[in-house]
Amino acid sequence: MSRQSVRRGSWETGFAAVAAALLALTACGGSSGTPGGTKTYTIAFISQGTSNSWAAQLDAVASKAAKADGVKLVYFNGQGDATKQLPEIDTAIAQKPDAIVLVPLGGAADTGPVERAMSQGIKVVLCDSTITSQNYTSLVTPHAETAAVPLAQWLADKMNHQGNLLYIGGLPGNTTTITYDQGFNSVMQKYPSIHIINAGNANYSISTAKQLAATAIASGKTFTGAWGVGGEAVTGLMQALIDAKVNPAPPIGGAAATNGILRLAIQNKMEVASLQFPPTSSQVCIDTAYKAAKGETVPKSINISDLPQYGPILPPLDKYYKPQFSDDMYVGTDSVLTVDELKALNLVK
Amino acid sequence: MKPLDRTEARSQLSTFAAPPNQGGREPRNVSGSSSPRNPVRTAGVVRLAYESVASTLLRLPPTVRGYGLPIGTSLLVAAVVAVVEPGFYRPANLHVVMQQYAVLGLVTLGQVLVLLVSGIDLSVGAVMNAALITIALMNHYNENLLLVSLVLCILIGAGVGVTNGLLVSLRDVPPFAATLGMTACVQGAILVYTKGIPAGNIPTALRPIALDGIGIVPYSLLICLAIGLVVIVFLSRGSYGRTIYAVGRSAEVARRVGISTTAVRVSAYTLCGVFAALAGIILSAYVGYVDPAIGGTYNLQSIAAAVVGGVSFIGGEGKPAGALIGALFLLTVLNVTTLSSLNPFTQLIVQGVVMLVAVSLFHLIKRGSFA
Amino acid sequence: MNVERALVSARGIYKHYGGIRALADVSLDIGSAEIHALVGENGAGKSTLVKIMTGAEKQDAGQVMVDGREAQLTPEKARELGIGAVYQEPSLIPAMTVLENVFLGWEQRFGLGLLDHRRMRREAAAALDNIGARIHLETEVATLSVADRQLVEIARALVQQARVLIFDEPSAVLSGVELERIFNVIKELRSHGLGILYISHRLAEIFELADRATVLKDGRVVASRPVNELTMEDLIHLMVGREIGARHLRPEAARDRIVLEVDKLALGQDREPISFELHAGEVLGLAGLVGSGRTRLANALGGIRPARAGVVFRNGRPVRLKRPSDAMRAGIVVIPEDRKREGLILGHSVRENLALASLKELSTIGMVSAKAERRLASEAVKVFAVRPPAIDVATGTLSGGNQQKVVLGKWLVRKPSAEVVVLDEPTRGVDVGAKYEIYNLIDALVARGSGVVLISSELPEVIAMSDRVLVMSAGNIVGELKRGELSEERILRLAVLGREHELAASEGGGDAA
Amino acid sequence: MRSVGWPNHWVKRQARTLLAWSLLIFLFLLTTVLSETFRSPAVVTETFKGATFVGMAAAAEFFVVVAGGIDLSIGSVATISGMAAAVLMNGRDQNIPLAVAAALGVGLVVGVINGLLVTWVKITPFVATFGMLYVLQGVAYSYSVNPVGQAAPTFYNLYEDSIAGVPVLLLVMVGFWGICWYVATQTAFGKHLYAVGGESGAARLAGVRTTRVSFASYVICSVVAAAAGLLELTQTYVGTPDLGATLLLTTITAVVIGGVSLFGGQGSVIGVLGGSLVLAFLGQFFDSVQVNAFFQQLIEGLIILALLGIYRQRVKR
Repeated sequence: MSRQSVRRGSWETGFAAVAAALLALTACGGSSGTPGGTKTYTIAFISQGTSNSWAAQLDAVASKAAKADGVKLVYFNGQGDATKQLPEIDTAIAQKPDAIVLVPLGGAADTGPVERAMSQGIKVVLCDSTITSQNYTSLVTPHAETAAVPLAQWLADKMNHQGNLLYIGGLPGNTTTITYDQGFNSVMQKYPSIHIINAGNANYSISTAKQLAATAIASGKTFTGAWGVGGEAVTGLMQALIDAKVNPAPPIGGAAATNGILRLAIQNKMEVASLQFPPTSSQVCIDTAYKAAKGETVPKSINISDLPQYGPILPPLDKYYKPQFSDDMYVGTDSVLTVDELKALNLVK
Repeated sequence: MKPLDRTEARSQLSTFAAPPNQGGREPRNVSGSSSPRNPVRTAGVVRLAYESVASTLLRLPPTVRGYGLPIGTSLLVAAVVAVVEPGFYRPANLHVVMQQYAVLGLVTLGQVLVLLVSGIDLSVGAVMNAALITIALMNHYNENLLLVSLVLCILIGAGVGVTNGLLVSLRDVPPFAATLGMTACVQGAILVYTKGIPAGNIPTALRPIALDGIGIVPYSLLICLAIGLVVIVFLSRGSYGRTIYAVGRSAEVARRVGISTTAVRVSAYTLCGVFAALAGIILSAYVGYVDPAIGGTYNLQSIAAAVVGGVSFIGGEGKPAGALIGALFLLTVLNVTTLSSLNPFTQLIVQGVVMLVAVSLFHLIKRGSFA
Repeated sequence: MNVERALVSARGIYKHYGGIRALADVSLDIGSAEIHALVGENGAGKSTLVKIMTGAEKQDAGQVMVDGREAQLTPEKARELGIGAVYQEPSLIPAMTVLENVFLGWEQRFGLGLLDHRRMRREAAAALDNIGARIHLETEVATLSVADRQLVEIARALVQQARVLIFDEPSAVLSGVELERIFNVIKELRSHGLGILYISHRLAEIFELADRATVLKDGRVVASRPVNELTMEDLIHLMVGREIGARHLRPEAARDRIVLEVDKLALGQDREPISFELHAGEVLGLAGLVGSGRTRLANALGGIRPARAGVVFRNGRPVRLKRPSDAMRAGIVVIPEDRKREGLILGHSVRENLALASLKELSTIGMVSAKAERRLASEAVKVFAVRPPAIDVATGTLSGGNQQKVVLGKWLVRKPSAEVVVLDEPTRGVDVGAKYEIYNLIDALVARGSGVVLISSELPEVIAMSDRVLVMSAGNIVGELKRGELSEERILRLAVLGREHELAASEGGGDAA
Repeated sequence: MRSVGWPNHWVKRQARTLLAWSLLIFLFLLTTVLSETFRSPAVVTETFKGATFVGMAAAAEFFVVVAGGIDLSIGSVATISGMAAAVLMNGRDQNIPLAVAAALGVGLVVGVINGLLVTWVKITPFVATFGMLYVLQGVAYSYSVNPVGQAAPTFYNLYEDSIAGVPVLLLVMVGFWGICWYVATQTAFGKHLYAVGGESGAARLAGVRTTRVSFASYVICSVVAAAAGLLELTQTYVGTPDLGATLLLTTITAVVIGGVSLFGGQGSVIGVLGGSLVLAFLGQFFDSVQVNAFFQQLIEGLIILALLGIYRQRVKR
């Protein structure tokens, strides 16, 4: 008993000491002056946060864009978790920024906070994925629905409009998944001879996608085509087809193009049609938010895929593949970030 | 005459039918059906069905219950699978199942060791992620470091395990919380180190572990089964196994016969970490691509597999062989539902229900009663 | 006693556990202002009867009548009807306070479930005062001594206005002053008209305390008579069905070789260091009240809870006793007091338990030899007369006495055999037959040349078995008595009053109470 | 060992709660010193509001954990109840009572099933509620993968409305935590929860209906979790099947930081409140001070382990 309480005492003392030291330390570096002269706009950037490499590239581009525009970027880390991101939107609103750039994690759930921000006159730019309502300033995204159409059409044509299609789903409930599916379905329902074999949802996980696809392939069905929702699903699908030595591999469609998907496709002579779903779009998001903050009118919707550098990626793929960069680089990131900046992100081999 | 409620009738009947001084029969059959402390008046029919199954199983001799039933149940499951989804038995599919089983089996073996010393390890997924990240980063530029990276993976797994074990045994931290905190630390460390972009390669030299093998049996499965055999033998016959069970059932008694409970606990967590690292390596080899969330579902799956296989949470109860069968059962369910081309959401429901039923049945066989 | 006057009575109770008969046609009355003793060997069915009378278990047949009316008892119902119990294994929640425990399941409340803290505090304080317990209401029960916990349980029964109070072997965990205190409390309760059912192994207590005794044997009542119509011999006869002659004393040990020397062992702060010697072939009794430091000393010798300072010599060489394995290596064995928690793994088979302390000896390259293990277990079961003599049954199914034999067996079949054996309350909760078998075992131990330290709260046992007795009080050794000097009074006086009083008393002419 | 109580027994018993709250105050001061943006009542208020959902779910988990169980299905219960309420409300005020009743009803049904699985079928709580998690997720997605329904205006305005400058949501939370505190400490049932979690056998002997109590703990847990899902609807406006997926681990983290022993029988409601606020303010700290976000998870993990190391749980024998 006594030994224990002595111990606890020492822990508590240690804890208090560390706390005091931290307080003292941090007290020194607290204040920062407000720059005079022209108004510095503040943009709250509510990111997907530290969850995956796509988000990391998106964040890097956003902070570079903010510097270029001379705006103050306040970063909110969604930690890849919709329940954690939700309250952050409201705290961001409480800080009264000039604009909010939101990368929605829970597209549907974010509806409420976005409406509250709009009602307080804060401009909200949705980046890369939409919400359920129409009440926002601007939506910057490749139009997944329409962008998926040419890919699905390419795939259907490659399949000669018949046979089994191996489908690996995304994250159920996720807005991107939903809009993507809409585009895919709008094409496929034209072809009743194409049988969609749904192998399950990969929840944007490569290893789940690979395991699901491997099982589906092992069932003995022959596939004339394959479709994956999300770059992870496509990667897992490709790995499964490669490892099962399916030769020739069926044509594959789906987003989003990474350097790695291109590498796999070229190395294994696979036909892959993919979509640029570029993390670089945050540059457009920040610029749009900056313009909106300044009071300029901005378009309600900016379709990234319409911009010349972001079109669909159809074979041949050689011209997109950059062997000097790592698998994690999304096609197009190198068009915004310099090699040094890419190096800092582990993206240069 | 007032119609009798069915359970009421039963209990009245049995009071007369089985005078207590005759002996021999289990009294719980007599009084079990109308326990006044029961929180709810249960539907008599369900209860009756339950108990008739229970008493049928109970009447079987212990040896049949011990060995026959698991084997019988497995055969039954195998037969059901053959009818529901014959595609399961295609060599190609069996090959895939074996590849995936090697991973789940290994994690489950580790989890069993921890469960046996009345712990739980929720950091196996994080260790698997760490293993993949280590391999990917160290082999980013050249593949000469493959072996070094594998050794490092194992060391990381061992390190996480040792920390878990020390927290649990020296600071009495609940295992659930300790390993949860450890998960946050490991994942956090991965994030800090990679800045969110792992950007490496799984070396091709590693891949045959999971992809190649003898016939349709991949090397990874052989590794898993070899380790499984060692664990089974050491737990049932080895003195280490005795110390594990002793610590799990009564740490105080174990301590008093000179067993270092700290050492036993730490070793169990360490082995679990090492097995998880091995599973991470094998899964990396199987997936062949950098997926930093590779260990995602293995925490809960390994626990479920162990419990379905009869390993209990209270410690000291259950066998690794049972857990391996549990893992096989779980994987079969997952595989069959995937093959079934059911709606993926219906698959979730089926998986949940099958798991609950399997565990209930296990309890039924073991305790012979639901009362 | 006729049924009308009884507060609670059992009528023709039957109970089976999985084919094993626990009770058959048991009837028993507890009257007002009566202390009714229930005696019987272990496994005679006493605890089962208590469980049934407190609603913790349900009988297969028969009735429990309260105030002459049949009652379907559950723990809550029993409480409402005024049946309280003080269990052998405390039924308190360690992490909760005394106050919370006293009113657990009996919380006093205003409307809306709001607790009436003030009233509960007042009543609990009054109840504790009543029985002379000075325990703070906000103390966590985990920090209380065993005796205090029992007082809390009695207080609990009192605030619940129990009219019948059942004590399940309180003396098993208490001794001396504490027991005296509980006895006084019990008598006080009787004078207030409560009916008491008192269960004990210690027959002497029955004569001191009870008005009436009921003897159970193999689940049946063999006698129920007023105590003044009974003698000790009658009781023993009724319980075991045979006379047990007085034990004749073992010839005194030749004190030639010192196997254990304890030099200034410090057991705690504010405690004098302890020194003593143990000879080969000697039984050294260690008497004293519970909490006097006997178990602490045993644990220090076993490396279970190392001493703060001091040296222990084995055969003249100093040994390190920092952990149990040190003691095992030094040939010191401590048989613990609490066999269910410290001695046995109840879920293990008898064989596994027996082998547990000998794993190293039974193993080659980390594998336990099944053959050697079976041989060891079969031998132990035979030598220690474990009944039933099966080695693959779960230890939890054995009776208390046989469990104790397994504990003894676990330690004593070890090779090399221990030269120093410390037995901490080896006969607690053990029936009479097993008790004598354990005594014979102690004889066999000293005969082969081991030194035995016997810790016991039963003074007749200590006196009969020991060559020498050390008396401990408040963590110190307060006296040493040779065989010729042994008497219950002297031991008790030392234990209760300490050394100075003993000296003063003997100088003053020794008018012992 | 002293049998007379210490004067500081209260501090000893509440040590874990105090520790969680000290950490919270420390975080609060640290953030205030380091960040200008944080020094605004609106931001602090929002942070408090942001802790409501996780806090409420943590309170739900508290009831089960303190009674010695665990419930892994709370996230999916919250999800389904939110979806059910959104669908039934369908943007109309007059549907609010029905929707609220249905949402809580969902919680009740799941709680009863969980409770039965654990107390009657006697499946380990971990596995029973894990299976339930699968089933509920499947049900939610089978109903709709898309966002469904629409909260009624009066309902979702709760999030922003305030009475005399105090946000309604905070009043609701004060009331909610008050009730939880009341149930846990001021009622017999609360005492029984602790008793069952602490030493179930002893509690039974003392006349506590242990089966009933642990059954009730699952029902309360699910109903409160359903209420949390309902409350979340005030923030999100629409029901969505993917919201509660990550709730479980966050919740358990909050419970653990709040000093509740996962062995059962120890911990306090106020501690859990502290724990959930610590998580909210930790997130706020990172967002306000703009520290390298990659450290967030690591620091969270280290805090958990440090607190657990300090707490030293009592191991059940």
